[in-house]
Amino acid sequence: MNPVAQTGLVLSTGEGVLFWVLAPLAVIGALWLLFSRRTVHIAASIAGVMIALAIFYTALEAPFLGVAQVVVYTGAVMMLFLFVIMLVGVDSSESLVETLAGQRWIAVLGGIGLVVLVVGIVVGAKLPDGVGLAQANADTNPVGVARLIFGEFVFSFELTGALLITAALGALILTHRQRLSKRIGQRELADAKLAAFGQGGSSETITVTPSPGVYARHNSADSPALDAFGEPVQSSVPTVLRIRGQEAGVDQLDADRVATIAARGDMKEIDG
Amino acid sequence: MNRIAPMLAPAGPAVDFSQDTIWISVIKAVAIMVFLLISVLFALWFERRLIGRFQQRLGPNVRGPFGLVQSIPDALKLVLKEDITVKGADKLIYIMAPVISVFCAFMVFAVIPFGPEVRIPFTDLVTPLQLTDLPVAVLYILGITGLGVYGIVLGGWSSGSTYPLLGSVRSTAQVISYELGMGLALVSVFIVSGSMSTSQIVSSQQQLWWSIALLPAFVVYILSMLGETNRLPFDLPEAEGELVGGFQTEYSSMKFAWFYLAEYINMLNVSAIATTVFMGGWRAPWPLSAINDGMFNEGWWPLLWFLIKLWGFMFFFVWVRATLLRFRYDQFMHFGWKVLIPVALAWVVAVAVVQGVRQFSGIDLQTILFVLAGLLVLLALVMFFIPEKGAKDKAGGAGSRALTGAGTPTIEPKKDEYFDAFAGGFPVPPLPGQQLPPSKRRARVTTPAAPETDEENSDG
Amino acid sequence: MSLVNYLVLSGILFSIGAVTVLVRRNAIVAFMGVELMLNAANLTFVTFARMHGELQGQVIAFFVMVVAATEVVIGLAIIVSIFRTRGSASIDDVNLLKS
Amino acid sequence: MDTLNLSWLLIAIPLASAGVLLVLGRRVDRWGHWLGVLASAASAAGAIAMLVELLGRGAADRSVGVHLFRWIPAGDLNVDAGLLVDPLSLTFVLLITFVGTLIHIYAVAYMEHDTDRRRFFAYLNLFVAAMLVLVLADSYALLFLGWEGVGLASYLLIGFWNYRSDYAVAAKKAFVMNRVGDMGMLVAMMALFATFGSVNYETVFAAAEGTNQGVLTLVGLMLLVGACGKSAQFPLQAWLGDAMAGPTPVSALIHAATMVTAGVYLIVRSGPIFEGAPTAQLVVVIIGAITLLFGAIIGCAKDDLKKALAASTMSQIGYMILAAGLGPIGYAFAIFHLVTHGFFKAGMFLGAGSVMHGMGEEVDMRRFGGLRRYMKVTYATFAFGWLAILGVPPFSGFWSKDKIIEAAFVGEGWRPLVFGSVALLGAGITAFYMSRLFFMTFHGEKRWNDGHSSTPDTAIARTPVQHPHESPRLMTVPMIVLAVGSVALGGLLSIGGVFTSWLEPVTGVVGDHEPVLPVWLLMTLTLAVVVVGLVLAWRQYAASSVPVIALAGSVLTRAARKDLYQDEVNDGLLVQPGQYLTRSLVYGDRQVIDGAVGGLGRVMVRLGDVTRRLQTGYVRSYAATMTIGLVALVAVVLATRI
Repeated sequence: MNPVAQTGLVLSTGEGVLFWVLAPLAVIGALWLLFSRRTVHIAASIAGVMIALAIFYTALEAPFLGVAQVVVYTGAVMMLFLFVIMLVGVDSSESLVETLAGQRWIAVLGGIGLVVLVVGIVVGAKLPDGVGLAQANADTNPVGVARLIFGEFVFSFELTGALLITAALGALILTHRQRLSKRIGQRELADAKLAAFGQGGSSETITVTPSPGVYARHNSADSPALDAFGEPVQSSVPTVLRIRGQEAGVDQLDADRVATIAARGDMKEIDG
Repeated sequence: MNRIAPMLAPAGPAVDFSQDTIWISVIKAVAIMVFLLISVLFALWFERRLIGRFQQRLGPNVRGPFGLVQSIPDALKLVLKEDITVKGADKLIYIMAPVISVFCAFMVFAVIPFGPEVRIPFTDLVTPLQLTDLPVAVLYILGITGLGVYGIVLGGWSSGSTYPLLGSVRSTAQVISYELGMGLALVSVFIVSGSMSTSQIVSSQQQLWWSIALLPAFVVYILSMLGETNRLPFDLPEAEGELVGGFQTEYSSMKFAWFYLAEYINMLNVSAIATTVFMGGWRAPWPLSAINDGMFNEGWWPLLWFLIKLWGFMFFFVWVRATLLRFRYDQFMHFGWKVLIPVALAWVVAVAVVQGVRQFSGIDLQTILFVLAGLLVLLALVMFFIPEKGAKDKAGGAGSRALTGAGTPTIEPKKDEYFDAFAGGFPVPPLPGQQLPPSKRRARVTTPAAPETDEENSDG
Repeated sequence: MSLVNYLVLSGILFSIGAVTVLVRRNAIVAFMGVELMLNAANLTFVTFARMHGELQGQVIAFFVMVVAATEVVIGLAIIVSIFRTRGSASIDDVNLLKS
Repeated sequence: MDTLNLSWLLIAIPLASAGVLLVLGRRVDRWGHWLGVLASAASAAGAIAMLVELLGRGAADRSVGVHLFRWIPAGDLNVDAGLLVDPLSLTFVLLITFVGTLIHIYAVAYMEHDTDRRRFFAYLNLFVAAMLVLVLADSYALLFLGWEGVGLASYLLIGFWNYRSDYAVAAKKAFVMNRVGDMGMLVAMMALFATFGSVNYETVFAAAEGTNQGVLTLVGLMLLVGACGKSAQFPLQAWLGDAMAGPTPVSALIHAATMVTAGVYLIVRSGPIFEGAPTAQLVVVIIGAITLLFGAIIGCAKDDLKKALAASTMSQIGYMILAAGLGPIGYAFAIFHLVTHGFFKAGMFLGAGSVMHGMGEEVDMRRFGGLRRYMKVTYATFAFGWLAILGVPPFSGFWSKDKIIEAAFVGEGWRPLVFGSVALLGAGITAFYMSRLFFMTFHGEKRWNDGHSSTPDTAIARTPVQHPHESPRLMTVPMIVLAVGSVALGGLLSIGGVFTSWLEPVTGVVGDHEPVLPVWLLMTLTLAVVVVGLVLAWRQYAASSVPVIALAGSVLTRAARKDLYQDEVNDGLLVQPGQYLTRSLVYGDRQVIDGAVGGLGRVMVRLGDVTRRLQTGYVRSYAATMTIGLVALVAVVLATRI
């Protein structure tokens, strides 16, 4: 036996099992990209693929990279994707009908060609026997990687730092929208309301708009709230219902309510 | 002797798992599961009892001694309720979301050390009180918490309803933001411990707990821990006044129970991490550790210290919940991004510089380290009190308010005269200055009549 | 079982990513295809790192990850701003280059 | 420390100042002009320090080379940037920096109301720097750099008010005509390099003796072409009159005192070459003589104050060139006249500027008259300059011009008689036109609208009301200083031949030469023609009234007013044939060359139209093309390897 073979890497059965379980799952998850119509499903499945890859990394004696993969890709990148999906319309499920003539066939051809070429090359290549990372990882994997990053690659590392900051700033600028008018905050709103009140507006303007439904009696959204004097507050019913004309009229109220309103009316007359 | 851990400590785990067979691992895993489930049940009771005390009432006290088993019927009730699947929901993800949450919550305890190596009773096997450890264990925890967010996002989205979606977006933003602060707080621990492995971090705190040496990082961690678990004062994703129930609005019964479970396990998780990383893990507190040549740091004793510290943090959670009010969302984000993260960053840089100087020049900088820590705490406090923007605006606003507020009617309080809420035919709340008559229910709390079930649904 | 399996898996994932870019019209999905391609490349790096017993491959994968993160940040920002101005996230709608 | 080694500072200071003024822009508007003055004054101070240093040395050590750096190392051509400080160049340096500084100061007030004053000073400083490079250079290549630099500065300054299109055209005209001269310079430099393998003065002059006379003649003539362009000598004289479009300080500094004399400097500096080429020397003298008369005749007819002065400048430089062409006997006098001329002509230009300042930018002498009562200082200083240029003893001009006339009479055969007579005649005409200018401006009755006196002449009444007034102190002081120079400089430098002996290291020692006529006779003759010219002018322009609208005049007058048809001649002889040639070339270019190229292009466009269809605008199509291409490429590579 030559010395290289002695140090050669023998993969354990456990790793084999892991691979044959996860690899098909990863491929299926990736295929979701091609066939699913809902973007959120795709994002979730790709997040799954990322986790599978993280597990592969760990199996490949790169635990640091595996965890970093989870933190970076699953925790940040895919989460960013989900955010953007929710920003640009979550419900848009996409039609899978191809609009460009011949595009699909070219894509399939190219894809098959790629697979055949890459797999053919990998299988056909004379690759050395695996060496394994036992020696390189002697001081644990993070330390080994850190030595390289802060040693040999320190300049590239600094550059990627600069790149990240540039990208963050770039994203800020790209998505920045110039505010055309001054922002109206809570305080401004309150001041405006009070000013309106001071100039003879109704007391409703300074308080929070009441929710629909009668306090402690009735909580359906289509019946207006009553103010402190028992008057119905029309603005408490959601705008949508009002536009649709689904507001509850007096005839739809229960007898109890009608009686209450009647009593209130009487009281008002007495007061008056 | 320098009390900071030596720089050249091995970066890998400090304990030996080589004797663990697959069966021992399985037993440990099952033990952790059981521990977590029981802890959650206990935590429910613990929280309600404590809140009761804080609010000058009794809390559950009927079922079992001190009402201890109250949580079991409550949990059963929750599970047996009708399981509604919303019509507009995306079924697969709707079901998957709580599963993801719970799954990720359970994963964290795998790397938490409960104690040192012990001999399993009735055998010769020696094994650490810890399921497993990695060179990157704490990073793994961060990754898992990152995954846990998916449960919230996907749950909110898949409900197909507006409030849950808003709640989930808020929650995601919140968790991601505070995860940054948390990660940065942990980085300074990595730097001084020279390792990311939990057992190694515990063993590096032999001399001094990091909560003392790295006080600013500890404070940052405690704050981001509250944000990370969506607990008061940072429970914005489920702010009832604004978002109904947040991302879990459309969940009910078993699926809701899973979210609920995940939330409490997450509390336990962050408490356990805080214990491990900052409070010396299973190590006995100082006067005890000195007794009899460290007797209390060996055998099964450490399990006790660990649990005491863990529940100390749980107590802190409840205390905060009972004491503080909810933040407004912009204040919360402002606090996270403009106070916590800068402070944490500055602290990391300071620690790195100190550590670098220590390693490359051999100067003992212990005193300087303390001075730095004090300065940073001061800075964090100062930043908290700096008004958000131009005090001038505020003064102007106050002036205009005084102008318009001149006409506000003041109501003279009438002594010995109670307000009749039902005077107008329907109940209205009292105006300022009016007094309600003493509640008739006041007497009921001492009589063991009806079980208190009116509260737990709003607890979530 | 050998390390070649990982390489084959990586090739398959890469091809799927590439085809996604060609087939899908939704810019976000196409972008995810690109991410998948990058990850497949990373898998190759890590596999070769193990094969040769050197950590350089892992370091390169680490850098690829960082660059991919920046790329995602900028790319998604562009998608969002395009969506704002054109109301669409379809890459076929961005065809002003057509003469 | 040897101050001569710091001579590069003389150039660097104004250059840096120009850079500061141009780069910092409006920010330095407030104090920029003073920076310009300071830079120029610093150079002047440096020049004086160098003068002291040189005077402290023996006559033989007064030529110092200062090596700066290797400038153009290109194959066999190695040009070092080096400075040559010797009496000749230092004379120029002193003239440039001293007169330059005075004119800077003058311009501070003169340009006060111009919003671009800062830019003006930047250009002035740039000019000073370039001019110093020109005179301090130790090789033709570096001289050429300065030569082009002053051309650029001149262009920028003539067109300083380029919002007026005729001014911009004047600037362009000056620039283009200078380029014609530069062609001569370039050819001369190429010939020098081909012959001597160097363009360094030292090498060239050392090797000039004993070189083929034909080559030297060619070089000399080409240098003369360059000199003609820069110094406005016949036949490249047309630009100088138009160059008066620039602000008056520019006319005084560049187009009277310094830049236009660069041609004289070039010929004197290249003395060894011309001495080896008598034919070229003869041509120089002829050119000088022609220009002398040419300028003088134009000067008699011009009504524009500045253009008349410009014609006078042309004529006076004709004197210098004539002197320079006479060989070693003339060199010193050429330079001497150059220096005195620098003073009195600059003084007169400044006086003209002062008159324009007081008269609301009016330049027509027929609308002046009687100004001596209103501008006493200007009148006095101008009078000294006038007397100096006339050559009235003991003013400066007498000492220098008289010597040139004497030198022109030296020699054998027909030459002394012809050139001497021309010089003598020129002196008479000079006296006439300068007196005409002087009397029209300062004497006689008012021919301008003072607003209250009712003038019978309606042509005057229609012009804007004038309030002539003396200029501010900042303007009059430089004029006074220059007037003092005009009065005394010639006499002072002539005592005991100080100036000629100072220049001897460069111009060589000249033995005694007797003119063909006795010296006393020449001097008397000269004074006589001067007096005749003066009296004629007095009668016509001071004693009798001057019409406001010029009379038609004789044929010669009309021709002189049109600059003796110089533009028309240029146009007919060069421009029209040139344009015809160019047009035919363009036609050939279009049809033959563009036809071939364009045809190729059209084919490509058609091809492009076809392939354009591939550009769908869809990113996915491009990506698909790339993918297919990549797959095909890799497949081909693999297939060929297996």
